Amino acid sequence: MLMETVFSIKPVFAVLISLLAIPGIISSRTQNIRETWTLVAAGIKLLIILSMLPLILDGKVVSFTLFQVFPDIGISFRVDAFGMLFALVASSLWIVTSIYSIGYMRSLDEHSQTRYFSFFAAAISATIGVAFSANLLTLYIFYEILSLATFPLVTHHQDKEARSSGRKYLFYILGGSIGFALPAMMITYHFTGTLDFAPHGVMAGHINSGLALMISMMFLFGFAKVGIMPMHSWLPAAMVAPTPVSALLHAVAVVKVGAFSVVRVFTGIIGTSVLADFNISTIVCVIASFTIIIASLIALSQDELKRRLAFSTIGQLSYIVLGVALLSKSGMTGGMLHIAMHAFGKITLFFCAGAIFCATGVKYISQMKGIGRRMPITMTAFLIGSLSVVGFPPCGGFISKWYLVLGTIESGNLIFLFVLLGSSFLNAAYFFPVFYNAFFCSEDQMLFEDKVEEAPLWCVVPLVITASISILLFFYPQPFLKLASLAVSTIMGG
Amino acid sequence: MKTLGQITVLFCGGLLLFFTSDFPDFGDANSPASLHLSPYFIENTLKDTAVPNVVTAILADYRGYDTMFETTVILTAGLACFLLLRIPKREVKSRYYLHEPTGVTLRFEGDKYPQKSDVFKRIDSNWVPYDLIINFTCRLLIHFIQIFALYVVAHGHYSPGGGFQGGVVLGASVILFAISGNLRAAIKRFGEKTAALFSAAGVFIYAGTGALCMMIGEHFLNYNFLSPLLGTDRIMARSHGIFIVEIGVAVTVMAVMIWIYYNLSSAGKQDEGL
Amino acid sequence: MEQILSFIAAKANYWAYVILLMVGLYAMIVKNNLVKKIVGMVIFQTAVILFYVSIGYKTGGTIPIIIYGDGHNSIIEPAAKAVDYINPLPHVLMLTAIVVGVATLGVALALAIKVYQEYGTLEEDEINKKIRA
Amino acid sequence: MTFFTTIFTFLPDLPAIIIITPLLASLLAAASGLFNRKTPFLIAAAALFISFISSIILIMQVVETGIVIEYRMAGWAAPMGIVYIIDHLSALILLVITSAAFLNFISNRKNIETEFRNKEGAFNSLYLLFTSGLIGMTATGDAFNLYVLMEIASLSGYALIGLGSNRSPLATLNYLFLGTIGATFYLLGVGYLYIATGSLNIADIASIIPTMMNSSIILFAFIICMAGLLIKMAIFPLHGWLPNAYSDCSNVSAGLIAPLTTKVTIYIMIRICLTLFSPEYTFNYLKISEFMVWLAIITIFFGSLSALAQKDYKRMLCYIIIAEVGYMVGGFFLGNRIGISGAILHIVNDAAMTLALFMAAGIFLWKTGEDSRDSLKGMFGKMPFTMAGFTLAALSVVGVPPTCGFFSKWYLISGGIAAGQYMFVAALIFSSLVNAVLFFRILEIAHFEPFKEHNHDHVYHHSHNTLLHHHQDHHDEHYETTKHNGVVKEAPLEMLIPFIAVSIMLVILGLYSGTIVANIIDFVIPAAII
Repeated sequence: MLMETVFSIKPVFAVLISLLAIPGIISSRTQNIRETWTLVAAGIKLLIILSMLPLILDGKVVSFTLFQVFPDIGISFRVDAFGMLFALVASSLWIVTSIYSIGYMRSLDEHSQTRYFSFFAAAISATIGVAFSANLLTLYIFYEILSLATFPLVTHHQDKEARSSGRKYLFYILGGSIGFALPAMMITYHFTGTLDFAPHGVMAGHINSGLALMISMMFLFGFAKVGIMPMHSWLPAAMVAPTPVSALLHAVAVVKVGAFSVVRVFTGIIGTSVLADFNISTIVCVIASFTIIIASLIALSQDELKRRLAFSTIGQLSYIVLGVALLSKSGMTGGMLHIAMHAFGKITLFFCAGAIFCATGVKYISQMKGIGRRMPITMTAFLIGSLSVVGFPPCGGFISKWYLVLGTIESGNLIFLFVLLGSSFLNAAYFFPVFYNAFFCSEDQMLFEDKVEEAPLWCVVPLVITASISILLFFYPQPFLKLASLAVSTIMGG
Repeated sequence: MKTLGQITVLFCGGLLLFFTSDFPDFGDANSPASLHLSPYFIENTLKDTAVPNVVTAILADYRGYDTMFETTVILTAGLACFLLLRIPKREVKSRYYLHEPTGVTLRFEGDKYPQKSDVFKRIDSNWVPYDLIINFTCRLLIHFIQIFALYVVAHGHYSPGGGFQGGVVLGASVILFAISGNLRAAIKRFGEKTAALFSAAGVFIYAGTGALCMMIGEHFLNYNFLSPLLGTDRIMARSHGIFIVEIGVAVTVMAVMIWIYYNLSSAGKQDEGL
Repeated sequence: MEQILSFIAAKANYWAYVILLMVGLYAMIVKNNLVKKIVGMVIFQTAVILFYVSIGYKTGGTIPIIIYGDGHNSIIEPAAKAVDYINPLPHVLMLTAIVVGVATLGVALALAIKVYQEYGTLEEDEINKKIRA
Repeated sequence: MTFFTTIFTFLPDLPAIIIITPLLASLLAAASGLFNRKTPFLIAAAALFISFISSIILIMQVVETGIVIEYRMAGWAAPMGIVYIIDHLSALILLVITSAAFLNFISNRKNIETEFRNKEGAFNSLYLLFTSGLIGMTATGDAFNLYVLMEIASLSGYALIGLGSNRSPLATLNYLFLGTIGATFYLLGVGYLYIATGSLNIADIASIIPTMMNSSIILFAFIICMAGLLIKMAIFPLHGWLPNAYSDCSNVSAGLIAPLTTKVTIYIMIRICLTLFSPEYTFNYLKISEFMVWLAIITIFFGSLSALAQKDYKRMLCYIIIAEVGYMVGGFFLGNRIGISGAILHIVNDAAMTLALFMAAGIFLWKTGEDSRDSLKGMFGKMPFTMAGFTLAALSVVGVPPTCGFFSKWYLISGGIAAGQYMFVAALIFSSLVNAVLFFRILEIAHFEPFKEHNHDHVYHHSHNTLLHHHQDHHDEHYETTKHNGVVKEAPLEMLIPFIAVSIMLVILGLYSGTIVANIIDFVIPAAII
């Protein structure tokens, strides 16, 4: 199937627009001007991306080469359905998170806000860069920029805890990418002579089974942002960051970039046929399933809300990997859709955690007794978010999970069906105590004084928006579903 | 360290000796070195440059560019010694003065010392009475040494000699003066600033001549193009060009030798010294 | 035996330079006193100068100053023959190398004076002791 | 681009101008320094700028026309006289040398004035002589002329680094011993080539060598030349002089010498292996590639591990330099096109990175008066632009895209894989990870630790030569901290702008590395090498 390619500089602008905003952010004299820069850049970015959406839905591809850094590889951009799906999620959530950040940072009166917003902008640029990469090199470059741009965000508090977490963060992320992903990329280049993403991969016929397995594993663990065990422990550590950072970066941008990269490499470089022929997919499925189950079990035992969410994220990310590694159409659709659905659900949860912390200063679930009565909007949104993550109708999460389940059946590996169902049950189990504490505890057990009420408006509005989108996506999953199935049909054919 | 040194030396020496077996014999007129470039020089130097001394011609013309940097190396050494050692205007803790009418030596502390005086004469702290014979002989010799040096510079075209040799002899004459008398007397006659200026000026004469050739004509140091200035034919212009740069070399070498001697002998203080 | 001797005689210049070179190198590695090391360095450089100058020699050649000429009427003079004169090029090169050697010696001595001002000694082991102390 | 061609037809003497300008200016600087303290700086800066512009025009000219420029010194043709050869490779290295020397110089005006009070003339003069020595080494087409210029660069280098902390004279003296052995070995090698071929011109010798491939004289000339160069480029185990010599000296000198000396020596090695001895001789006939790559691997491991053990910032940089030497030597001796491209590209990139790191060291010293790593505490808040530039340089050394370090490493690793030298690949990756740890430790201190009040009694740090102790009355002109009472702000613009320029160059070099390789480096490597 030959796709029509449109040459346009739009993807470059989509990537660069928030970088261009950084000088504005730094030079702003007042907070309001600075925040205006952030929001304007976010808006323009979303508009640029939306303007490319019709083209992509028509089955076309937008492409542009910026620099020719090697004789046969350049820093080039290519927007296809899968990239579009991810970019759409990231850029729309960026606006919401920007609004939320403003409220959160102002109400807690955090220091170094200018630095915060600058690196925030750099991070989203890198995320879109990953989404629009035309080849593995470009993807890797933006992946690394993202790792570094998020470091000051993760360690925003600059205290001892932030320091050790920051170390862990960089150790896993940079160590993984330099130690595993980079060599894997070079070996790939050596054997295939290209790094461009192709619909069916580039490796078929160039490589033997042992090497293919080794490269696949190096990519899977090298892109440590996807949090496959045992490369996961940076994620809970990184929860020391301010909540909006955790929300955008660790529920949306960073971890999804990891998942996106793994999926892109598996489909675009290694190729489904290689994965199937050498039985690599089964191994990947097993690793992913293992991560899903273990992460869910660990999440059960966490008392700090953000840590529990972090382990939940680790598990959910592996759904994406699992879905793709099942190598069935529905599974892959489900995996890709899950990027979007989980993003909206999980960001709601993080926003809620942040709102609770903003309003009460409480971090632990055991201390949240009766909070639902004081902060009803927040906790309702929390409910919706968790339902979406667990995969209950009428939330977006149900759709992706439905496709995943279909995928396991299609592929005939029923054991993974049980993994999915079992983990969903575990998901429900670790979210349930939160509501129970929040809504059903008796008045005398409450640990709060009377004055506790909803967080500031800047915080509440975004979480209401994301929660409603989560529900909306159940009824109208169209753009994402369309994009995912378009992407899958290019990969799987037909 | 000793065994390490012995091993290294034996190994290197053995290796070097081993490889000499293929080398041309001593005095072999048919070795490649004597057959490739050198016949050209011997046979054509006179035609090309009108200088009978082939070494001088190669030095200052064919490989004149090398020699310019060779002169610069000397200048570099002078500057390096100055930069490393020179301590300007250090407060001297004590000075010794000889009261000439009585022959009594006095030691002055701090800055209380006789300024300009006819009876007091400053002497070094490790001063020994001058030996009249040495003093007299040196004074006598220095003139002849200097005249000989100028001869060596001027006759580089026709006999062994040239800028380096002449310059060194010139420098040696001043150094001899400093050794036979004292450092301060030498510095009074040939000051440090003079030495610095001369050493830069010598290279400047060389490189400036080259740059002049480049501006008038085509190539750096191509003396042919000096012929309109010198009023001679192009071949003779080369001969004269060589002489000009030889003078530059002599000036630099002389000045730097003296300058280095000043700095080394007094450890940079240029107050007391050999 | 005679063969060996004649062989050595034919290569005597190389033997001489290698021995000198090694003497210099040995002094630079082994000697404890910095000035002795500097002297070793000078011997080391001089050995190379000897090597160069010796390869310019031709049996039966004289110094490379063309005998009959003063340059003004070169046309009527017989052309100089390469065999009659020794190879001038190594001499030119070694003028440069000598100068470089002198310059290096000057800088080395200046540095040695600085070292002496700093540590009050030129013996390497004593300096090391002072550094460690 | 015909503009440059036009300029060139007006200035056919550019290959001479690029080196003569610093030489003449060094004389003027030395002389004017006797009378005035400010003029030497202006003269030197102007001369370096002219050289810099000339090198830009030259590289444009070479890339534009593709013709190798041959310039006859004194008007004599190749084997008789000395010629200068400006081809793609030398033009590239010339640009690196002149730009690095120029930027480092203009950013250090204040440092020179404080550290070399009353000797500005001599210092600036030696700085220019060092630069012209390197320029000459790069451009010359004559094996013996190379030796002379190498000695100019070395001697002025000894003088420049001999002034520093109280340990530097001894370190420099040891450097001088080893440097002299290296240079003398090289001279001996040239002598061997001369008795084998009778010529001194590189191109001429190169045309004779194929007729006598089996000669043991040629073999030994190669060995001894390489031995000399390896000493001078500080490869393991001949590296001992480098850390002491570079870390104890003043920052101005370190900023000039550390980025350039080893790189130019490696360039000479490449020149000798590729141009003088043919690639056929170096790679096919001698079969030393394997040995050299292993030497490089050991150097990389050794340099990285030693860097890890250092507490002092500049010493750490010195060991990183040693490891980087391993990159380039190893990359070159991989013997394939990609590896050699990587080695040459890394010469450019590494010069830029090292320059940036040493310039940063200069700025930190100027602002805080201290040399230790602890002086960086809280610097991200105080000097955000400097730290941004420093971070870029650090990332480049680690090899994080899109900075230039990544791209040259990419070539080196690809070359290693193509040559089957997996140990070399492993060494490169290991060294990247170690560098990441090293620089992360520093950045962590700057990011996390609170800003430290600097102790002004000790602001007057040790690296000052005795000269300065006699000018206590000028104390107020020393490091700014004495005036500002502990309030450190962003560096003065004249330091900051060149530094930021270099840091941005790191990214630009990275993004345009494809262009550099396609337009310049591809022409350097003989077609015989695949």
